[in-house]
Amino acid sequence: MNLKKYRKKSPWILHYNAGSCNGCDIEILACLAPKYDIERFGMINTGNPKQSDILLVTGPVTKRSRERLVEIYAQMPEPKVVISCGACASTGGVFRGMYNCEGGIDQYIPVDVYVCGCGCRPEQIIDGVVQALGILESKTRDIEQSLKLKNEAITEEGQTNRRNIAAEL
Amino acid sequence: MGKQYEIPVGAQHISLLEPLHFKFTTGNEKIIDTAASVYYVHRGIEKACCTKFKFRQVSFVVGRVCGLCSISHTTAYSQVAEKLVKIEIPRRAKYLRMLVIELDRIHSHLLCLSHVAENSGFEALFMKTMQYREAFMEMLEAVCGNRVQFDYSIVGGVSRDLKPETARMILTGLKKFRPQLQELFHIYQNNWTLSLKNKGTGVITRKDALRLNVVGPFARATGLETDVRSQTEDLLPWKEAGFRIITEQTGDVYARNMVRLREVENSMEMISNVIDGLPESPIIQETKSFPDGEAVVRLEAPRGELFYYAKGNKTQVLERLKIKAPTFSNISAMVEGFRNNEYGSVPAIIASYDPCLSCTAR
Amino acid sequence: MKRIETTIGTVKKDIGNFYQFDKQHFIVMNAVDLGEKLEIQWFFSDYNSTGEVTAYCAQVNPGDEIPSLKSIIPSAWVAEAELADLMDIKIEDTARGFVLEPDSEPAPLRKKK
Amino acid sequence: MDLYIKILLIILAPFIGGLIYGLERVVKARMQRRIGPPLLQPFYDFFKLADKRRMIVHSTHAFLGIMHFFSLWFALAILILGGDLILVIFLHLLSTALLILAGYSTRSIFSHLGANRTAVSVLAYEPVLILIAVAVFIQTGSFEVSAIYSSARPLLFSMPLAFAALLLILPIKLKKSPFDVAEAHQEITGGVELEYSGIFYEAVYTAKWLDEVFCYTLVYLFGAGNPLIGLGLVVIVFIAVNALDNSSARVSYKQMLRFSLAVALPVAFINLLLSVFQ
Amino acid sequence: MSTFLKTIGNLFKPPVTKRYPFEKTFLAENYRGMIGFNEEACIWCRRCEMACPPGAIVFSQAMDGKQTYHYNRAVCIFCEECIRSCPKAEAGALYQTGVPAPCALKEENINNGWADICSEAVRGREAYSAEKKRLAAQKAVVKEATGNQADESTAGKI
Repeated sequence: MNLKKYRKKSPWILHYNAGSCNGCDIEILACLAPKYDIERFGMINTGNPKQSDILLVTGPVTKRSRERLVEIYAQMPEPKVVISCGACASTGGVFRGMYNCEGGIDQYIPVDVYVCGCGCRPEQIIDGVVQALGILESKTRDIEQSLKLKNEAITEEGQTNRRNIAAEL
Repeated sequence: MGKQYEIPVGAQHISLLEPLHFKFTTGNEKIIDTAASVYYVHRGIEKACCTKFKFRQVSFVVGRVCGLCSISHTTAYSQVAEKLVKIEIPRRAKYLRMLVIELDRIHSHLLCLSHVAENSGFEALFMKTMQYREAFMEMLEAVCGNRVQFDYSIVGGVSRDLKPETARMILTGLKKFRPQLQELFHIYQNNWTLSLKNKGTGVITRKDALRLNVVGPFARATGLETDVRSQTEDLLPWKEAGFRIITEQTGDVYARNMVRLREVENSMEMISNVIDGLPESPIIQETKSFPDGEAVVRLEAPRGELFYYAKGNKTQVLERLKIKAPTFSNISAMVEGFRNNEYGSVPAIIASYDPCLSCTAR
Repeated sequence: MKRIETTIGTVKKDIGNFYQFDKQHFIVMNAVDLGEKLEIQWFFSDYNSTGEVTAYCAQVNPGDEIPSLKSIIPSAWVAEAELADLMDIKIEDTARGFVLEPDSEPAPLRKKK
Repeated sequence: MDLYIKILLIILAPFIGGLIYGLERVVKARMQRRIGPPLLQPFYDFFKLADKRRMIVHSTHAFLGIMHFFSLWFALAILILGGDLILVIFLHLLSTALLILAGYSTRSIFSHLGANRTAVSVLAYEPVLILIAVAVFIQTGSFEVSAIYSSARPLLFSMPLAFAALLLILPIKLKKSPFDVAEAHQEITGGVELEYSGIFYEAVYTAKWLDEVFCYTLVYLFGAGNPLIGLGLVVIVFIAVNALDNSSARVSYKQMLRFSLAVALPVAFINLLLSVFQ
Repeated sequence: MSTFLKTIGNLFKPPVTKRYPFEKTFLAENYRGMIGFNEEACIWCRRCEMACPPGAIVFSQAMDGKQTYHYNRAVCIFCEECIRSCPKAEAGALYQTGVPAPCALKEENINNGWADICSEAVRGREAYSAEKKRLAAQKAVVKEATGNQADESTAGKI
């Protein structure tokens, strides 16, 4: 049977803050709140990369948080999509070109949906997630790697060992 | 279970809004030692503010230092810049700044309270508090045009005027919120399981608060009467708006919740006073001069004392801008506060500190 | 803001005499690059109703070591560690790497010659 | 005939459990003034997890998880078929023990903590269950569950205290606030199930559903003999447990242990004495 | 305990959730949304570009002096400083649409593509100004030449 159509029915989200100003983070919290209750779409905010399908990243990648970002991305099992919430996560926004910022998370991991706005409204986040679900359905289960990944994922008898997959940058 | 565990919390953890990293050494889930690393969010805003941006633009950049106290940052910067360019802003602008600061304080405190509730495992209370908070987000959006990044105070005044229908909306919203606030009071005070989690955990005594220079609700919960709003009459007329210092005695999580709830109450009074006594005057004072000399400004952000130091050199670009965020002063006390607590109550304690690391790291 | 000029030789003694932990509140430590010299500033405010800000200022050369105030003010270590990284100044028993990563630009807040 | 129904029940147990779980999520959402997920949400999750890429920590870990599921199912089967109550309780204990082993078999610190806490919660509710079982034995004269099914007078009336004791430990078994220390999401991010992912997480996830069925069957036992009373009990307990879940914070595991040993255990014990001396 | 009863009571109250994608939510009438641009009213003074803190507005310039306006909604921080600085704001050169910005997909290449646009714009402008300088210099030379001829001609008359 075709299981693909169930992907968009239970997207479990993981939220990582790569050095944002909390503006978008509290909006993500507000999405969980009763007014915009994203559990309607079957979303759970799992704090656990290994069980989540959608990675919501906020903030321009600061130099100290980038390894964690790549690690978390590597720990998530495919199929997975990445949503960058807010101007600074998408392009660096007002922090573009500051000395400790990398200017957008898509310098490190492939981003599927860019949510604009500073800080992005919950409506915008929901729109972005809805678009991401369409992408999630069309994804395959091949390993996606972050853009600046140094060492390859080791594959031994068909199982992928991701212990040392994250890039040391 | 006698052996000691090294429990890392962060950088990504479900009970954390922002990347900070704690390493707890625990035996039987009782915390023996704590190590913290907080500078995950360092972006280099100070540098950019004195090289890249003109002094008019900086007020929008410092707003992005922190999304929760963005209005406090923009206001503090605008005040320090006004001191440097030596202008006096109109009264109406002062009142409008106060209005937005207090609205922001309410939404920030409610967020913190809901976060405490969720981290102590009380999901329903988290939902309830967030639900009540949405009303204030709508007010802020109606006043400033955006939900979290307000960009309301600019150098010389405020960016937009308060429409009468918006004022009416705020007043009706406050009237609607009062019984809900009483309900929250009731739950946070009387819920037995919540008190098991919150009473007597994360205690900081008044002496420690003085020794470690703690600021904000964190300090006021220990009975230390420190509130910059009572000391900076010259910048914003807090006393006219009916501000009063709120303190609790036992410096635990419960006391912090109570301080926040009662400050929300006080802020509601202040907002209604401000809207009633809103003077008629232009809202912005234009200027052509450039910043010169040096000045400091202290402002009470939702989390405590915010400190700005600026130095100008008669050009568009500032010479030096120093931002001291409230959490910056609390870090050493935060590490102290965990000692001899259950690991189970750590998330609640972290949330009750209401840490704002993007302020701290800039 | 009340400025009190001092030197790094005497700053520890001055602040030791001035600061009582239940009367003054240590705000933050700051440094300004004046070109060839640096100005280090320690900001204090009173707990009383006026809350006046006092700034102890000392001019130093980039090379020399600044005494640490941890013995007087326990919570000063955060400011000192941050400043040591951002301004690239030597502070007594303060390690580097509190703020910056190894590969990020050193001494960002210093003026580039 | 009756046997067929029972076998059908056993086969459908995961499905029923999933329905209960979904209903629970809807009820929880409604208690928080939210709309909440659709009723079939757990099954959507199930199929989605089946579709994920397989990642395991090590094979033993995954195997223990699956064993946990099947042993739990077996315990449920015996319970429904009317087997030995003590055997049921110990099978349930075994399945939990397998989960605890799985927790200890990984390197993750949170998984270890979760295993610790699960062990503590077992310590909290098992004695009460056993005391109840003994009391049932004294009442009905045998450890067979079928005896309860066939007993004319529901246990609820013959020993209400036992029912009270069961109510007190039910939140611990169902991992509900205030006693959800075993998978405290904000503290140890799910505890034992932390390291599972994809298809292997299904075992733990569906085992939760089975746990629901198991617990509510225990509740049903107290009304057995008269199905109406039994179902009524189940509904009331369901609502009560969820309301408690949504009106209380999580207590620390030491407080939980103290509570169950100081309140639930005495209640069960008094009930035992009463049933001995009447 | 009262919380317990209230929780059960909530079962029978309607949820407060707004079914967002199918139901409208609160949007302030003066919400700070995307920035609109009207080419007719613009006087190409580039004040907005200078005022914009993140640099979300860039004018690129072709060789014939024709400027084109680029706006990146993912860089914009919606502070309205450009509108405040625009001399033709009343005429509607820059205006506030009040619409929240829609999401961008991978295809748009909104981050690195924008960097390209910016560098392209800078290069174009430099080239244009250099060209203008060259023309000006040429004109000056020509003018000088013509001026000399004029002198000679007058000299010739006398």
